[in-house]
Amino acid sequence: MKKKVLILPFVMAFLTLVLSGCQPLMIFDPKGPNARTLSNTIIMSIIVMLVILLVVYVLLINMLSKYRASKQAPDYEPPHEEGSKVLEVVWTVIPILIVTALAIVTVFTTSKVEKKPEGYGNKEPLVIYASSSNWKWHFSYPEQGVETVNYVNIPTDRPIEFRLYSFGPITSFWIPQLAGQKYAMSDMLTKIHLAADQEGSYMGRNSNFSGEGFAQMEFEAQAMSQKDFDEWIKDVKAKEPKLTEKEFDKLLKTSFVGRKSYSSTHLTFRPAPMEHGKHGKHDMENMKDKDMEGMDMSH
Amino acid sequence: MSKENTSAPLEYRTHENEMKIFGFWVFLGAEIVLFATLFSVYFALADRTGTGPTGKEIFEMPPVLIETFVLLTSSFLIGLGVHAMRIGRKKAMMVFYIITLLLGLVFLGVEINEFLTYIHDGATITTSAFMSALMTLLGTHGAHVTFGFLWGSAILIQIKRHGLNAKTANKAFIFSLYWHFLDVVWIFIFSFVYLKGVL
Amino acid sequence: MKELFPKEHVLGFVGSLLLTLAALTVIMFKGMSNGLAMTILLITAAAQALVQLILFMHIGETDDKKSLYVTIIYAVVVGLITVFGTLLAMVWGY
Amino acid sequence: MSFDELFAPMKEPMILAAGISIIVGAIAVVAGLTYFKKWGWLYKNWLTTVDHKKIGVMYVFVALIMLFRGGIDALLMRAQTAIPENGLLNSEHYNEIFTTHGLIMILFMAMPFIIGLMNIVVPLQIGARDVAFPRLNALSFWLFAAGAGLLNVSFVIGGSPNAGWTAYFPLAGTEFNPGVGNNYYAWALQISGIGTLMTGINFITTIFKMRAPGMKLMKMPMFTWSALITNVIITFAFPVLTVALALMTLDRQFGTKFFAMQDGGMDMMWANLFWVWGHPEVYIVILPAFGIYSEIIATFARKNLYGYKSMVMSMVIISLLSFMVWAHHFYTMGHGVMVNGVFSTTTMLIAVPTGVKIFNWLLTMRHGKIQFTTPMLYALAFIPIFTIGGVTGVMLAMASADYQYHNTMFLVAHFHYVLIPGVVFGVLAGYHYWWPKIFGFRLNEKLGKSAFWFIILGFNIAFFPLFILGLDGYARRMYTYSADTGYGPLNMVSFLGALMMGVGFILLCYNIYYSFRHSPRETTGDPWDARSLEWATHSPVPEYNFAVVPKINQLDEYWFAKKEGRDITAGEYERIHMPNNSSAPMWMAGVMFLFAFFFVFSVWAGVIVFGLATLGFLAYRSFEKDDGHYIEVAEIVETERRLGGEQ
Ligand code: HEA
Ligand code: HEA
Ligand code: CUA
Ligand SMILES: [Cu+2]
Repeated sequence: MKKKVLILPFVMAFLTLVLSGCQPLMIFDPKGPNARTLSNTIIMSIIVMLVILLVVYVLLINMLSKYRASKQAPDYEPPHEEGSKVLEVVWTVIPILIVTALAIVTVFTTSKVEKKPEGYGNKEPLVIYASSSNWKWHFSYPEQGVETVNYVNIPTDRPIEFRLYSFGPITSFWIPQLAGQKYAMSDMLTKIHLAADQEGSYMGRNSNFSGEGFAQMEFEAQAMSQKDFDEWIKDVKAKEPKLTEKEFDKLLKTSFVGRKSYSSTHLTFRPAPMEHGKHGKHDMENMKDKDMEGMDMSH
Repeated sequence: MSKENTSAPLEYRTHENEMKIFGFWVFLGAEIVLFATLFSVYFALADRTGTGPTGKEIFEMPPVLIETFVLLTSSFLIGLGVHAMRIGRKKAMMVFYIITLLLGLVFLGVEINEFLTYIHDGATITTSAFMSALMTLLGTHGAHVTFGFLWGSAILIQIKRHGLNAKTANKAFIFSLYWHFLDVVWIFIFSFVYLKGVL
Repeated sequence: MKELFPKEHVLGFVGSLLLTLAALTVIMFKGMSNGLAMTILLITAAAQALVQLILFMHIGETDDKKSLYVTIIYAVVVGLITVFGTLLAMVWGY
Repeated sequence: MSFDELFAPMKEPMILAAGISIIVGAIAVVAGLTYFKKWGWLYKNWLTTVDHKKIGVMYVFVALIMLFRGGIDALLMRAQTAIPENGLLNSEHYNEIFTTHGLIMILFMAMPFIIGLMNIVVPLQIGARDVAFPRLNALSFWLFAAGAGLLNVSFVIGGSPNAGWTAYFPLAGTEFNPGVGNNYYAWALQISGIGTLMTGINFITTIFKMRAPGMKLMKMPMFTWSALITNVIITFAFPVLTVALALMTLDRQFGTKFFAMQDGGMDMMWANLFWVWGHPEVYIVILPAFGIYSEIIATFARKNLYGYKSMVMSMVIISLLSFMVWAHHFYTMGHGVMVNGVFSTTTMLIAVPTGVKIFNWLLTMRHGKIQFTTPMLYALAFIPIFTIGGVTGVMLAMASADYQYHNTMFLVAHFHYVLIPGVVFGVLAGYHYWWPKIFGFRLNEKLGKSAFWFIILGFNIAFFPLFILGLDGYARRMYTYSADTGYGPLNMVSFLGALMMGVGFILLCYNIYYSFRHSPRETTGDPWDARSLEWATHSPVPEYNFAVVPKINQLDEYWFAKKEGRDITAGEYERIHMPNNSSAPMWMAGVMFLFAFFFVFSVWAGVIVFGLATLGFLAYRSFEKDDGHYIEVAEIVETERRLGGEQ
């Protein structure tokens, strides 16, 4: 009976793979260098964990099949065993080694995905500001002077640097097939580095719960050739309206707006917060002079 | 539990007494973490003054020094009170405790005055993250002192009524631990809020 | 225990006054480096706490002293982890 | 807030139904008590008791009710997500439900269940007459009950919290959450948290100061050790929660700027404080379960616990490490590589002491004589399943990889894989194991085992698919998803698994009724032929626990005494001092409940009145004279004769 339980997880794993339609899972289907690093890290760690599980399972099966009462003589008296120094050292030291190895891998891969992806020569990354408000994403391209809502287009042969912040609750910017997620917060800027090496349309979403419309807070990330990208920019600049402060405030207030494009960004009249470390003081910098005077009087 | 250890000071006389003192020490351990958390918040928010004043602008040392010496002295006096209790001097003990509590009131008076000054200058608990953290930290300490005043008074009444016995002495001793602890917290506020703030 | 003169307490009181004065030096001498000032404050504050703990609160006077020391040290360690961990995670670590 | 708004939740049919069923249930209970004239009995024997065993039973009773309350939430969530674009629950309901589910399961199910078992068992295991502060213990219980009551009231009056059990700001701030839901959150947790803190202090003192003569620390049973360590973590972690909740209240109700989006506020500070408490909290609930497993595995392998010293050491290390890892809950907040690396490493290090425990349990069984009783089955199922939860935790601990798991169903699967086989199986094992100690008869083994199989199979079917879904990019806390994501089939499987668990829990309850009717009464006091001291006294346990407090020479003294034919409870009877019952804890908690209730709605008059009343209770306690009472020798003789069945 007991052994059935032990194979259960594997049966489940098999079944679920079949049921999920045999497509590769999104995390294991990376379309860019950073997501690939993470995918490899994850696969490596799964293998390590399977080995650990195997050890535990083999030991358990062994104990349960050998030492069950029904297999023992009725007058068998189990011995008194204090423990074993040797064994204890073994099962302390080996996990410490495994953990050390995993820690090194962690530091290495973390620093890798927190940097500009390699392999793009010294091409400057394309900077895109991604900001969230209930319940949508705004993408501002300062270099190109365009802004979109709920979709983002990126060129494939250039590294991208997303700069994230939020006009409300903490959200998390996530395009699983291109890079891991990062929080967008109201008082500081965070960054994601990524690059797409295949053209295609990828699911992006907010993964950090942000209230009623959270489930719908998805966007499309479309990777396209530099040529198509430039064309698209040209199109937007020519055909779409400018983003005025009034229009932007209206956007912030509306819960769901679908896709939008504008030929200017909100960064000009609503600048992004500072990077961390400088934040908290930005209120001071934004302060009007008369506030300053008022403060001096407070002594 | 009824067995008495007659060689120990009155406040340790019964097993129950011992456990109460022990438990109170553990409680003080919890209080250490509580104040450490408030300090963490204060430190992280200390320079996030928004449009409000900074610490340097509002801290004034003279009242803070008064508060410090008042508390240090009261902590000393309650120590003398415990000493008096241990040599069986009920009267002296009560006098020391009463002065201690009065000094607690003086401390509170100065602190309330300080708060009123801040508010008068337009810096309230809602002005900025810094002001919120400052006033919450000071307020929590002040609330402890206030509670201590009420508690200490209740104990004095009991000693007046029933004299010094294993029960009342135990309470008075535990109260002294509490009072010393508040002094320690104040030293940290004095050093890392005020002195550091005006550096 | 039975002596009339509370030596420990008087000693502790004098000590705490001196330590307060020592702490005040950080604002009396302008131009002291921030690091030095913080070091002085840390040392004087910790010493003050020890004065109260040992001379006033008599933490070591019973057979429970080992458990009591462990409790207080544990609390202080957790407190320090909270303070410095919070600073690390919220202010310094970016 | 208008009357209409106040009862706005009642307009929803589902909630109205829940509200009505709560009221009907309450009326039924009241009517039943009146009809059978049980009010006096209830008041005298239970509501005013300071007896640790009865308080423990009340804790477990409430915890079981909460398990059902949280479980129904869980089934609703699983039903809603079983098919894409389902309309069973709308977004707001789903959000409220996962929030209350998480809160109830962790704080009002897992916590009281373990504290209840600790109450029942720890004093018995160390040979004490009660806990150090019996009155305080009763107050702890009633404060917990008041907190649980407050959270459940929110469902009917005013609206429940809906920002997740983590309640991150600014989402949980007044700007995005103007209702009273999160005020309830702050106060329900505050009140019960204070009760928990007092439990921590109480049990540390009990274990340090009330052990039977000769029981050195290293001769304590493993469950008592785990209780000691847990209470140390409680005592030093809960003050952080107290502060965090106070700041939440200040921000929400007094306009301070701690977590605000302007004036220098720092939204991340809430997340930071929450997890400074929250991570230790998960070890608070798991360590006692580890202790329970240690007792049960040793008992039913019929061998002493392997590597006792390293078991103790590993718990001490876990307790320290548990305070150093909290930032692993927000690796994605933009920290530098250094910070994430440090917290990754400390987090993964916890795998080492935990592994030591796993291997010690395995080796305990070697050369043993394993009996497959119901409690043992839970313990045996725990090892392989919890290890899955543990190693996936280590996967999450790798900061870089966590960028992909964070906020997904993979994480949800991880924590259910540690919480359910770890904590829930643990308390269920303990519940089956110690049931005869308290009630004097065993639960039916056959029913117990079939419930076990439903629960364990259902559990894996319900939660394994979530790992896969998480790796497929399915974010947590989404009330629905579209069909073309392909998440449908696995979610349906998961729902079926959850239903299966539900069947298991129904069997578990039926077992109480069945065994009460049919189980043979127990006379030996030691139905499992076990090892530790709680089995040395009668079942049910007399008020004073032990007529004669045994002397302890070694670990498992009772076991060796049995083998050597010594009776460690023999000796001269002396009169026993016991604390008196008191109704003050219950009333005081009631007053604090009202205080908090009025605070939630910012009704200051009520706050002041009941705040002062709370202080009044403290003053009353300070001036009260209550020296307890003595149980005379004659009464002890009589009780022992009755319980001992004329031996
Ligand atoms: C009882 C509860 C419990 C327990 C015991 C654990 C145990 C662990 N948890 Fe878990 N965790 C939770 C409850 C728990 N967790 C909850 C509730 C959340 C989410 C809350 C929320 O967001 O809502 C969470 C979230 C969580 C996260 C955050 C993820 C995220 O938000 O993105 C992380 C990351 O590091 C983590 C890691 C771990 C680790 C490393 C352990 C380790 O302690 C596990 C150790 C055990 C083993 C590893 C198995 C046995 C060991 C061996 C056989 C030895 C050999 C093994 C190795 C060398 C690897 N947990
Ligand atoms: C100890 C803690 C604990 C326990 C035991 C459980 C138990 C269960 N949990 Fe829970 N869960 C959490 C702690 C826990 N959970 C936490 C902390 C969260 C995070 C909350 C947040 O995001 O803020 C969470 C979130 C969470 C989610 C995520 C929601 C989301 O992010 O979208 C889901 C989804 O399925 C879920 C499911 C379940 C299920 C099916 C069970 C089952 O095991 C329940 C089994 C119980 C029963 C089935 C009830 C008993 C029987 C009856 C009621 C009789 C009636 C039965 C029938 C009619 C069949 N839980
Ligand atoms: Cu958010 Cu700094
Ligand atoms: Cu954690």
